[in-house]
Amino acid sequence: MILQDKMIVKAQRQIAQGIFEMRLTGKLVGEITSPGQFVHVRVADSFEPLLRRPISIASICNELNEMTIIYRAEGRGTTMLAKKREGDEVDVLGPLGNGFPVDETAPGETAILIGGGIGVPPLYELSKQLTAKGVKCVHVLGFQSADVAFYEEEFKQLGDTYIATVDGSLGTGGFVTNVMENLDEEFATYYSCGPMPMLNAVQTAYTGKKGFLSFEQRMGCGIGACFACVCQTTDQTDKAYIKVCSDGPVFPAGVVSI
Amino acid sequence: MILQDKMIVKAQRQIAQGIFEMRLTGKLVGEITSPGQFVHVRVADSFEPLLRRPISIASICNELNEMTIIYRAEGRGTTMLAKKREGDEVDVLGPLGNGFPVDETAPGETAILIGGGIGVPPLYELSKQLTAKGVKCVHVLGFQSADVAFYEEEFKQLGDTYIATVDGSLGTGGFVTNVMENLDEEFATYYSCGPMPMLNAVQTAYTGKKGFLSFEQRMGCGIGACFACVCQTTDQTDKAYIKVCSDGPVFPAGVVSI
Amino acid sequence: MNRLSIELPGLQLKNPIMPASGCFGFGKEYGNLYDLSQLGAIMIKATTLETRFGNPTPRVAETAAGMLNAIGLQNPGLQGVMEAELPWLEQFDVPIIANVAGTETADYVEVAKTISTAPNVKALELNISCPNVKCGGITFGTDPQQAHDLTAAVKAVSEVPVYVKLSPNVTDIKAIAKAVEEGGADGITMINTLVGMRLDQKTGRPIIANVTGGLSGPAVKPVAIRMVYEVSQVVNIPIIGMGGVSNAEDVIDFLSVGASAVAVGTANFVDPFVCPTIIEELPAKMDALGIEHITDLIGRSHRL
Amino acid sequence: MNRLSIELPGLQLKNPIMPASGCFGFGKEYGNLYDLSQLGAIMIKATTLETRFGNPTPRVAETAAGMLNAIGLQNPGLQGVMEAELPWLEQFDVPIIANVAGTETADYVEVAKTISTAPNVKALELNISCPNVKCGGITFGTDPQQAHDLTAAVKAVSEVPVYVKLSPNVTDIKAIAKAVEEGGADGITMINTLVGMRLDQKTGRPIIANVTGGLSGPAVKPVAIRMVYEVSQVVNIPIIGMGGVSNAEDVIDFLSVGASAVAVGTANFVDPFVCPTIIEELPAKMDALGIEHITDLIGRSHRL
Ligand SMILES: Cc1cc2nc3c(=O)[nH]c(=O)nc-3n(C[C@H](O)[C@H](O)[C@H](O)COP(=O)(O)OP(=O)(O)OC[C@H]3O[C@@H](n4cnc5c(N)ncnc54)[C@H](O)[C@@H]3O)c2cc1C
Ligand SMILES: Cc1cc2nc3c(=O)[nH]c(=O)nc-3n(C[C@H](O)[C@H](O)[C@H](O)COP(=O)(O)OP(=O)(O)OC[C@H]3O[C@@H](n4cnc5c(N)ncnc54)[C@H](O)[C@@H]3O)c2cc1C
Ligand SMILES: Cc1cc2nc3c(=O)[nH]c(=O)nc-3n(C[C@H](O)[C@H](O)[C@H](O)COP(=O)(O)O)c2cc1C
Ligand SMILES: Cc1cc2nc3c(=O)[nH]c(=O)nc-3n(C[C@H](O)[C@H](O)[C@H](O)COP(=O)(O)O)c2cc1C
Ligand code: FES
Ligand code: FES
Repeated sequence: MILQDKMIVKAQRQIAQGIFEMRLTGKLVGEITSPGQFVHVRVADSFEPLLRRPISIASICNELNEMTIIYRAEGRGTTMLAKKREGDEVDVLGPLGNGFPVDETAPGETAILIGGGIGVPPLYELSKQLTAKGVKCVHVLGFQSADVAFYEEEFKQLGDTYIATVDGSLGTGGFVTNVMENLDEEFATYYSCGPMPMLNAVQTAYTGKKGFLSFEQRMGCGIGACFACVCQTTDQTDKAYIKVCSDGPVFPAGVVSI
Repeated sequence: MILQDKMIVKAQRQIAQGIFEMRLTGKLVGEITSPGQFVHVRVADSFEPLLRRPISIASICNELNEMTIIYRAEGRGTTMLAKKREGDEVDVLGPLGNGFPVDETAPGETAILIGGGIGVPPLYELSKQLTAKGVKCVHVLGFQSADVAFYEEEFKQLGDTYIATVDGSLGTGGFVTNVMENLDEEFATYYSCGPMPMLNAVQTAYTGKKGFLSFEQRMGCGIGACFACVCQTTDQTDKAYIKVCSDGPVFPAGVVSI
Repeated sequence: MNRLSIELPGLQLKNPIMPASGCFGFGKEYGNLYDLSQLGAIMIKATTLETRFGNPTPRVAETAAGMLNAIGLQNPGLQGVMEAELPWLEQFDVPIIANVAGTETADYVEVAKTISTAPNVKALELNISCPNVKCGGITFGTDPQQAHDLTAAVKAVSEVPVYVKLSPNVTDIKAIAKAVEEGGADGITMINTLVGMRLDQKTGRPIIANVTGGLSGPAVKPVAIRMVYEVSQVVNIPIIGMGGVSNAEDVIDFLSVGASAVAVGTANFVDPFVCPTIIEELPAKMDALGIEHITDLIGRSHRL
Repeated sequence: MNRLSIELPGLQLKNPIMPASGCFGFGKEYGNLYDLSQLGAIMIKATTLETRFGNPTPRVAETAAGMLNAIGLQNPGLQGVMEAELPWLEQFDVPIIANVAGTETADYVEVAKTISTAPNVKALELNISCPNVKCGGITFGTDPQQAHDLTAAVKAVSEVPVYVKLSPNVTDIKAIAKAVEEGGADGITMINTLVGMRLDQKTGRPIIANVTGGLSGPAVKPVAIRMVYEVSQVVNIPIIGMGGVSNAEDVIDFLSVGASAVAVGTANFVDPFVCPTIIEELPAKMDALGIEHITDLIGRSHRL
């Protein structure tokens, strides 16, 4: 069920240049059903900024009733969010959308998780859940440069992790696709989240493979009512548009025309 | 000189129902020239609320480079201001306007200070400075009720202090004028700050006496540029309008037509 | 006795609060969050004759205390709304106001004729003010004669009272209001969005794919309040006011300047529970003002 | 070479930043805070033939990300401005744009004729868009023919180039812009304020004594940006853009949609040092965008 929860900040820290990790607690955590779902965050009690900010759920700890979000403090809203301190209240709407299907990969099989920039966070909870059920996860993470890269260690704990940076300051120079080319792993499924061009490249590189992609779109309501966040689908039927917020953000590869 | 100073909150506490006392430190303090001057406070870094809030300087401590403001958290801006904690930064413009003339009362003479509600704060610094130079101060302070009354003790330290509350829950029942009627004190000067009706009543009661009144008006710039805060003067000459922010907020009795 | 009830042409409102068209879809999503029967009414998303996919994305952009949208009237079309959306809404005890849009008069007339026969549609809201479609929409809303004629044409075929939604992007909104009243409108809803634009800082290009979008939210409230204040003095039909309503205070403001009910749009995105919250808070606010019945607030700015 | 310099009819601007009329008085107050010679230009408070005391108070009210004002063109009158204000401003190396207002054409003409002879007045800004005076002002700004004729009349007597300030309270601002261009305007300044209103929650009465006021500040920026974007495509005279400018990014937005310079109004009240701050920040912002000279930004929204 979707809740509007006044969550409490348990901790917030900067984990890379302009990248923040915030731990939140509240009953909303108990409603999360799959990795890749997101929350719609109101950063201030003011009318400016007005709209909520969609942020993926990066990891969940049901025991502590906590969840983690990881975001880039860039524009007006996220910059304000980064100022929150332990004990502050945050108005969070969620969990929203349909996440990554964990059961599409069977125990013993291998899954490749490809993330780019702020598309990396949701893959962490996904990898936790996949490895927990015995899936072998291989992570390919792309960043602009070393100083904005994060969670390399955390992912390594879960499986092989390859980093690509555009400026070559960490791992392979270039894009995630450069890493993918040299991966001779056999895999059953791939999961990906990141900027459109990256999703496009990944989908093309893995044509014919079973894959799931998480998309971004500017949002209004976040729950499917305003038609702001639509994507065009490949099959031009009556459902030529699907909503990222409520039909997605995760769709099987090939469904969304990129 | 007028400064735009990022002052630091040293302490903030609620001193009556909805009434807050905030201690601020910054170089602006060194620029204050007279009691009754005010500051123009930006309550948030957001565009909503947009405008600064004019608040009187209630007391100054040059040694500690600190000043105190006392305000009622009522509307949107002051409510946000009340949420500031020790260590927070506040964007303060000031000191602004012309305060109460201390030298209009000679040592040994008596001055009556009449304040109403949120008009009481500037009288505190005024009384401190008057008593310091040997003026006998008598304070007449009006409030709605006991629970919103403040600083009775502080004023008592400086001189005789009479309280009037509309509901009679503290001191004399009724208005400051009810107290004034029963004051047989001889006095040289009176100083007053409060709502228009009160200023009007005080001025009428003390017709012919030397007095100084501090006025309120909605403001834009706070420095005399926008013509938002004008008051009509009694003499309809070319200066038929005067600006509360830069010509005032304190004017000799009789100058402003109430 | 219900202190919040209001009667308007075709509408028995439990309270004056209703979600604004386009900000509430056809109710399903918010219906998952709370019981829609609490609402005074529901203004559903614009319905056009044919299915519309709307504009390319991005369709929204944030502005200071507001937002721009250029959805482009995406909707399943008359048939889809009649067969799927409206029947689903029948489970709730709430009157539906159907927002009708089109390109030519004929479209409006055909949609109005059919949709006004739906059992739960108690009134129509003629959208002659959508700034986000190439033709039709707003062109009707900026010319008094066209507004008059379209109103009359729709009025002639509608089975339920017709409210006309005015555009604020005009020099003299009073003239348009009087024209639609003469055209036979049973009521007026106002305001639709102000045409605005936001650029991407890096590229200098408009963020919204449609280039311009409709401005809504708290930023436009002062303009909406002023326009309702003006229009309520020159027409004798009721007004449903909207534009930046985010809380009970805003509702009281719109009623004070002469609106008989209030719609809430953008605020639903900021707080999905805003409508029930306002309905819950209104009585206390009325007590504070010494107001017995909500209707006592209507037009008090003019009276005092 | 100065990366920020811009040449406009009558104006050699060190940079494109100038305080907007009415938000900077006649410079004295801000002159106490910083050296006015840093500014690209100064648009002084509206000057009328006779001394004006303006409207009763309250004259301002805050709104979401904006403010309403109804000052009512308070000013010392032509003589006072000529004898006291303008001479005082001569100590600074900054061109003055004199905002001219009146009730009838004759007033505008007389003020323009005289004030345009002041040595430091390099251009006039015809205020045909003040929403806060009973007659004159905005009436000229909402009718293309009247706007055209007034422009021509003033142009005939002015010793310096004439810019006309447009009102956003119109259905088609392009028509007004074209009319004043045909009337001989050397440039356009836009936008003036949107007519709005705010109520006192307790009484339900308008806060502003004048009932309505002009809306300004960040809230109106999307409307201003859209209008400059539209007008810059239909006229060949330069535009000085304004409406909610609060920082260097906003300036870049206005230039991108086709303005050649930018005025800053309400933001001066929020941050009295905003103009010099923006001037200081612009070069770094230009570097980030790979922009060599400020003029390269002008109209990039259209080019790209
Ligand atoms: C489903 C989903 C999941 C996301 N998960 C994450 C995450 O885990 N970590 C993270 O850092 N970012 C994530 N994003 C992107 C994030 O929403 C934007 O970076 C953020 O909204 C920008 O807000 P701002 O205040 O920094 O920028 P501003 O410029 O102030 O934003 C202005 C408006 O544009 C919208 N906007 C701007 N950029 C984007 C964008 N890229 N996507 C969607 N809306 C945008 C904002 O929501 C706001 O409404 C996600 C986006 C979506 C749609
Ligand atoms: C010279 C001067 C000195 C003042 N000193 C004090 C003081 O020491 N303590 C104190 O509590 N109050 C003082 N006030 C009043 C104080 O400025 C207002 O109470 C405050 O601005 C209200 O802001 P808000 O956010 O609570 O209300 P909001 O309703 O959010 O205010 C909206 C707008 O209206 C303006 N406004 C509302 N009420 C007033 C008012 N009474 N006077 C001026 N502007 C107003 C606000 O500044 C703001 O621009 C003083 C006012 C002036 C002019
Ligand atoms: C995303 C969005 C979609 C809208 N769609 C419609 C629509 O389909 N028909 C219509 O008449 N108005 C539409 N509107 C305008 C609203 O109904 C309302 O008139 C306007 O937003 C002002 O109210 P607000 O400030 O409360 O949002 C839409 C507004 C928004 C924000
Ligand atoms: C307090 C105030 C007074 C104004 N006085 C005038 C004026 O005298 N003449 C004029 O042409 N515009 C006047 N304006 C309008 C501004 O010049 C400007 O066009 C408008 O405020 C939009 O810019 P902004 O959002 O940066 O304030 C005034 C605006 C304000 C806020
Ligand atoms: S954001 Fe409103 S439908 Fe997706
Ligand atoms: S507030 Fe601007 S002149 Fe006083």
